[in-house]
Amino acid sequence: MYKITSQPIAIEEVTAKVVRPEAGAIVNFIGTVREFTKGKRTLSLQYEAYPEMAEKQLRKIGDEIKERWPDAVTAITHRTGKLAISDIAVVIAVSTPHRKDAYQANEYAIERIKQIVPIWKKEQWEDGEEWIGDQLQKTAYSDGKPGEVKPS
Amino acid sequence: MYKITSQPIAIEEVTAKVVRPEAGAIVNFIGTVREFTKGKRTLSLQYEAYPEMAEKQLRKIGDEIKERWPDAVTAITHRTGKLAISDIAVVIAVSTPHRKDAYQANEYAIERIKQIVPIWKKEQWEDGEEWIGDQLQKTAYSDGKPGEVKPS
Amino acid sequence: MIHVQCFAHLKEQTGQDTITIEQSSLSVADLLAELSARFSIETDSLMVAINEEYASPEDIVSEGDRVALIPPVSGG
Amino acid sequence: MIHVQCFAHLKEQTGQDTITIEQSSLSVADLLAELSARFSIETDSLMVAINEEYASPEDIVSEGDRVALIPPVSGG
Repeated sequence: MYKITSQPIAIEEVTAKVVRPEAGAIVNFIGTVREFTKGKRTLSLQYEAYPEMAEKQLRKIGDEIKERWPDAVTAITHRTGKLAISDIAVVIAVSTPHRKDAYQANEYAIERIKQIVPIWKKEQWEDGEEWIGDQLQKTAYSDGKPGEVKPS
Repeated sequence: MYKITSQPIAIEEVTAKVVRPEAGAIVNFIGTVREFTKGKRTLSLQYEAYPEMAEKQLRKIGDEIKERWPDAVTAITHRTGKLAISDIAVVIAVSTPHRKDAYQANEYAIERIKQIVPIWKKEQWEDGEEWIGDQLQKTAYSDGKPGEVKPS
Repeated sequence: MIHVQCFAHLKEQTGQDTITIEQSSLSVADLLAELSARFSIETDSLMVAINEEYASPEDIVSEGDRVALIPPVSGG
Repeated sequence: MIHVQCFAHLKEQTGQDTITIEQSSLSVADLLAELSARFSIETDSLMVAINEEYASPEDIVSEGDRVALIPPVSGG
């Protein structure tokens, strides 16, 4: 259910993992490579992961969701390697009996990915490149484990 | 972008309509046929639409989203005919530059579909069948046009 | 003559896909009253669409309009 | 000996995928201090993972553990 891959992600494949008779709603989040961020043009992105730990942390997010939304089933696939504009970086699929929970649990998953999953992106611009860190503008890393940070 | 079809819906196809360089987030809502509702077992569903008007109302929902979330692009496909458990009844795809808007606009779309789009479902149970109406428990139909009902 | 499309349970209750009204023009309220009398259907929860837009009780339905009865919807 | 995996810009800054520490056991705080001295890298924002779990400064890293430096993440 939790996968890091260097191959293109098929939305249908991730979604199929959470389909079940009890579910009436599935919400997908699909993160794609955006061309402009604050006016700056991105040419491509490079994602690097610590795969063993990243899959473990994704599973932890699924467990956290299970605690908060017991009826939810979650599947997450994140891609690594070089991605072009509009390529899919991540697909999160959450199924629930009723739709409110699917939206909420899905949004929780993407927030947590940005906090605790060891994946890094390097932006390639027209005039250079840079590894992006701390995109949540949190500088609390030295104060504790990110695993303990709960979204507000 | 707005379609009523009697054919199975491909998630990737609806999603592809909203992919664009400005978007970093796509949220899908996928409505599937749930087996149990309040303890009662559904065997299958039959959806009937007034197709010309349904597509017009779907487009209206897209316009409403555009007003509220100017950066959002929306595509919606709803299926008609006989559906089995876990078959997809509707796919809503919304893309935005930033993810919060995609979740909100998507949820707005499904709420509005249940208010103003002329599509009806007939539930087939083990002991009978029935056309479902007024599933939002609103009895205000005679008080005004559903087009004027705004979600709270 | 005005042709009124029926959907869902209305099709079963009236036994028709399309009901024909022998008038060239009438209000939505009068249309519903006539249908209620002819088919003994509950019209309180029915909306009328004229040319694929929801209409108000005082709106006028005329020959040539595309008219439909819209029971409470249940899509999604 | 302890092997410490590096990712992202750390790989470029240290010039290594894996850093070797010539000790059999030390605290996470001491590990970061040593790396800061050896490679003049900013360690304030670095987390350390031991066996794929985030560790606290007082946790002990021992020979045989899978150890990694985790800069602020930017996936999703």
